[in-house]
Amino acid sequence: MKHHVDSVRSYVGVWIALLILTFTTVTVSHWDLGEFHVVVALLIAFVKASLVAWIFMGVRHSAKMTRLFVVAGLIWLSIMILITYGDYRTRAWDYQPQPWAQTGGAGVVR
Amino acid sequence: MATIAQEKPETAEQVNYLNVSHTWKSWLFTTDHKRIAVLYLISITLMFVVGGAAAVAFRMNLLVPEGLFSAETYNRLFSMHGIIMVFFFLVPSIPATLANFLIPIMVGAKDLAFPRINLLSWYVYVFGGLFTLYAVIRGGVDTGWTFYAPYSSTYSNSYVLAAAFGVFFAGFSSILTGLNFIVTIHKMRAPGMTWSRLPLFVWANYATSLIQILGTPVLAITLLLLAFERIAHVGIFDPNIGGDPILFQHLFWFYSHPAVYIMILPGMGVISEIVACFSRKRVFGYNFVAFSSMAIAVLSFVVWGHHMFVTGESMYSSLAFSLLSFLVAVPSAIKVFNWTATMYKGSVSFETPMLYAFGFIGLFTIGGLTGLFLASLATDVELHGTYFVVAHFHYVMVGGMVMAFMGGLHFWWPKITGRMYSEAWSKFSALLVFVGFNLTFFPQFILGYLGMPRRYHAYPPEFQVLNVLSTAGASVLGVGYLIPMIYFLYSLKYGEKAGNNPWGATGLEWQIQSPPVTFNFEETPTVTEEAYNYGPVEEVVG
Amino acid sequence: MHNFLMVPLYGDLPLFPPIASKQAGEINSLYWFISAVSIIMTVLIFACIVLFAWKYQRRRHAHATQIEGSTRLELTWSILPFLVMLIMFAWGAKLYYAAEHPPKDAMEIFVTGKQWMWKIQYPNGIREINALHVPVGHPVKLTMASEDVIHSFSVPAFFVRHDVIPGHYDSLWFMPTKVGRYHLFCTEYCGNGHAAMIGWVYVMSDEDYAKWASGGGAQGSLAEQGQALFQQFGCATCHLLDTQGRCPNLRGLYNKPVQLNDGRTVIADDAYLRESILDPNAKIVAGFEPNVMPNFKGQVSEENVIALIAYIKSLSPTTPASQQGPQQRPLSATPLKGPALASHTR
Amino acid sequence: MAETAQPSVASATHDLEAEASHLRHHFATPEQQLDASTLGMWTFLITEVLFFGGMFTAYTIYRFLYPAAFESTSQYMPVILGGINTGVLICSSLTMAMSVRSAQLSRYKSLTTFLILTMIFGATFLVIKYVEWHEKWVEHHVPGFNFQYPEYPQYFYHAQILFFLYFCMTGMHALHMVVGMGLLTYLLVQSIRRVFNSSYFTPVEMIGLYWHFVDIVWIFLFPLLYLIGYRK
Repeated sequence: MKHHVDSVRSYVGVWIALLILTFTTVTVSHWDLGEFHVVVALLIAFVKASLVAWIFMGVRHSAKMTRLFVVAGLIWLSIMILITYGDYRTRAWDYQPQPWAQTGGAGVVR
Repeated sequence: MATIAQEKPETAEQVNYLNVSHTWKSWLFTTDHKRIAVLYLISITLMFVVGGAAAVAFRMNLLVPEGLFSAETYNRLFSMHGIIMVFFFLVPSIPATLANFLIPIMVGAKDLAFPRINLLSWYVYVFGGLFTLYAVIRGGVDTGWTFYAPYSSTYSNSYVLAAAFGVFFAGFSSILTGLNFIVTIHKMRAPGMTWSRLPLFVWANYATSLIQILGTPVLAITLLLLAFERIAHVGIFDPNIGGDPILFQHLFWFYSHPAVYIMILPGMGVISEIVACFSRKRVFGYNFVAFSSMAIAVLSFVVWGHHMFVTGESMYSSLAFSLLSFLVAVPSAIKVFNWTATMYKGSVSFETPMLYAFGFIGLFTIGGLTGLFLASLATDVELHGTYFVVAHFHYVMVGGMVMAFMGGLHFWWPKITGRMYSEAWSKFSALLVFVGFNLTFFPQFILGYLGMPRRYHAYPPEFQVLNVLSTAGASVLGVGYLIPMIYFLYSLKYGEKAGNNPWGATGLEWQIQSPPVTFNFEETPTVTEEAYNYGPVEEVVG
Repeated sequence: MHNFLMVPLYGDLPLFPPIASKQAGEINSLYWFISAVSIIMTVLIFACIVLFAWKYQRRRHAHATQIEGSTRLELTWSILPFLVMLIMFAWGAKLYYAAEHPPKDAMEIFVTGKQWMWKIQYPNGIREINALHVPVGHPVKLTMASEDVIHSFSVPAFFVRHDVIPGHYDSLWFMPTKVGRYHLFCTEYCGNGHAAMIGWVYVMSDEDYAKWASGGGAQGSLAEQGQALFQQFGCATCHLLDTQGRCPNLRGLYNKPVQLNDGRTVIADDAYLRESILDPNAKIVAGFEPNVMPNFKGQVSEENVIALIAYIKSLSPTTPASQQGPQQRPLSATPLKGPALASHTR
Repeated sequence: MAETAQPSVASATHDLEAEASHLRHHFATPEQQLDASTLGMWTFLITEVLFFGGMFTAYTIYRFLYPAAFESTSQYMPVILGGINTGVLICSSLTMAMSVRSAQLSRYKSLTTFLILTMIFGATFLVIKYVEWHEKWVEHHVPGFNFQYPEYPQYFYHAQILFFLYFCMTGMHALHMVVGMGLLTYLLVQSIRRVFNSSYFTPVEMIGLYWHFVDIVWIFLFPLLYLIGYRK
């Protein structure tokens, strides 16, 4: 029965990469990146998760259908998060600013 | 349809999945999808009786404007009706019974991919059902089936936790069923059973299963968060600490709007089978009907906000959700048009399943079209929270799904039990159901237009006449549902032997013995034709 | 009168709701447009089914003619209905947009939903329960709060409805066009007394309304009630109105930008004021200390918050200190659109 | 196709015999069975994604609404413990991957060893998690149970939302770890009985997928809960 046996090297390589990335994400959290703070943190997490999925979980050897399912799962997750977020994000758009104030959000001036 | 050589002389002692063993254990620990389907059928029928009894009771209450019962009793009755009917009857109705029985046979497999998980799903369902029944016995729950926070998390004095955990478990049972179907349809198809040869019933259930596995977990976590909030007296939906009750509605409807398609798609699948069989004709536009099931499954996930047009959801979100809600109406319309077109130049006969199919198409059309009122923003503001909404979703859920369930049950009953039921009684009860249903729910459209709010145990007197009509209809409907229970049970012992293919239908399930043997096929069949091959194509339209 | 069921039966059988506001007429037209489309479609489909079932029944038509589907037909009956639906969408959206944007000159009335009653407060100080009096022909904006669970304020004759979510100010507006008495319902299930949370909206002619309103509140106008509460809760000891006390001066504050100690600036609108009363530490004005003002969450009802805000609104920056106190507020109020949540901070 | 895959007849027969005992009656071939299990597991993992997704959605919304309150909680999140736990989980993922590999190569002893290592890492994670929760309990950072937040009175309410989410998310994650430990115990027993070999290792692979998934969830939880704000 066919199956792919990955080399120990690739596993250990991913392991080291994951540890380095963990260290990086903690280090980066000490930098003042403003709005990009969360973006960078999520980006690193996404790279780590992809490494785990691609190598440890063997997605790189998997059938097309499996990959399609993985992608579909992620799309559905983002549908839920983004559309819900869209509601909260746009609630403030409808706030009618008073003539004497430049409001950038609900009751908040930037 | 398929090359199966297993016609055997019919003898009285034919072995089948029902008589292969008779012990309790052989039923309670069975992994045969057909036996599990029967177990499910018994359980959901019991739940239907409980939910239906609650409905009859609260319809009685509404005979007089002041209400016959206390507000507390009424509120618990309608909540239990909603919770039981939605989570313990409608969601598992066709998938866990008919589809459980038929999908492996229709794709030419010996069983579902994971037979033990299938059994587990039934036990989880029963466990959830017991939780919910416990809540009923202890005094019920009064939140409505929607469990809106903060009423359910903080203010309700009823058995919210027990009911919520019941629903939580029912959800897991639903996930397991969906998972099993997806894997079965992907991996267990017989040689030659390509995707474009799958019966539309299988397509519809595949789409349903996608919704089940993608949506249900969100309901599960939402109810858990609600339960934690109720236990800890603080939580993320609690406005006292800045929580937003509308977020609960977002998460709830992310599941529960697609869930209404869990409750209708399998019914659409059943209707495709019945209409084709009793018109002796291939389904018009097979690809479009199959594709529309998938389109519904996908689009159903991006329209949930139309339940929240009047909650303070962002206007821009509302606009988008409204547009998308109209979009999801298109694939539903495609189906209705195609069923109608299937009858064109067919050879139509009027056995009981076909009567239910007629009922389905008519009532679903009305249910679907009245959905347009609720997708359009301004009219939703007018009608939200009134009896119009109640009438609309009962036209879809009861006029649609329950009709389809009854139609499917009558269609495949000879296959499931090997016996025929009384044709006269079944036609009579189909008629009763149709008349009773319309009498119950049509007046509710008018009530809603007049502005009568739902979930009121007492109402202003000018609404009384319509309410009395509705209650009268409910009584007729109740009788219409009781009669089949009697003649079905009667047929088990005294019904005529059905034979393998009483309707002259195509499809693998009609080519095997009735009732089937334990592993369905003695040899895996090889499929060489598309579904609904009632004859070669003779005419091409446009 | 009794019927065969031995229950008293009222004779009325209305089939159409009263149309008593500007929106009601507009939305009703859309309602009947969708109804007309629906009826046509239903009749069409029913007719086809009956026709096919009759014409092609097996007795007459023993052999079915197998037909391949038709892409052109499929596209036609997908796209045409969708185009009609786009009309419904656009029409509905237009009316919804109007419903979301009250006119600037709308008079403002405050509504608090509470298990299980509607409490109404008018700027002139009148308070009512489960009754709302409005003049005919004037736009009216309701600012609504909930003390407990979600309620929904609905007047079927006006075709308006909006949920009242705890922790939010929600609003709706309407312009009554017909004098009369109309139902007022709660349409979001809120517990045992849900069906009792009903009342009447009285639409009155201008003269009648003026007569009704002339008495004013027994305890003065809403702002005066707020002033009394301001004293009663001891707010005045720190919030001095002439000089800067331990707490910010509230004179002329309403709808003005406020600098916070974390660098942000917020507009002192209703939602901000409500939050600052109930949870004073949520936003600290620059130059002031947190933890000075006690927490009023659970101490002050939503109605009293509304009165206090009315008082703060009335504190005009130009009024000399000696004449401090609210003026009689005119019935028309500054339009305000509360943000969705009390404290968006971004 | 026939040219690319040319297993010797002898080895194919051997494989089939070895698998016969694990081939369930309703499957035609072991490939079909393995494919079905794999697709089933991935489908299950998708439901898990959406299960956690509900909490991630809530997190997104409240972080958007109350960013400052969320940042203030960073101060009380033990980054060191969280970081160590991340490392521990990554190690456990490596040993889990190695377990699967050992099974694929029929290395019975190393399979057992790697499974034990994975369980040790898993247990370490749970112990550290317990220490962390205990700390929160002592500091009164459990919403609903005498919550206190004296350093940032302005965030007293909104911080509770984050802490509530923190306990729900890490709690659900820990629950999944506990279930995973149970599954690993089952694997360990089976591996000592030498059930798994190069022709039958489906349970090891499936439970491996589950374990890695739980690791992925933590990979996202760590920055979202422990590293919210920038710390000087």
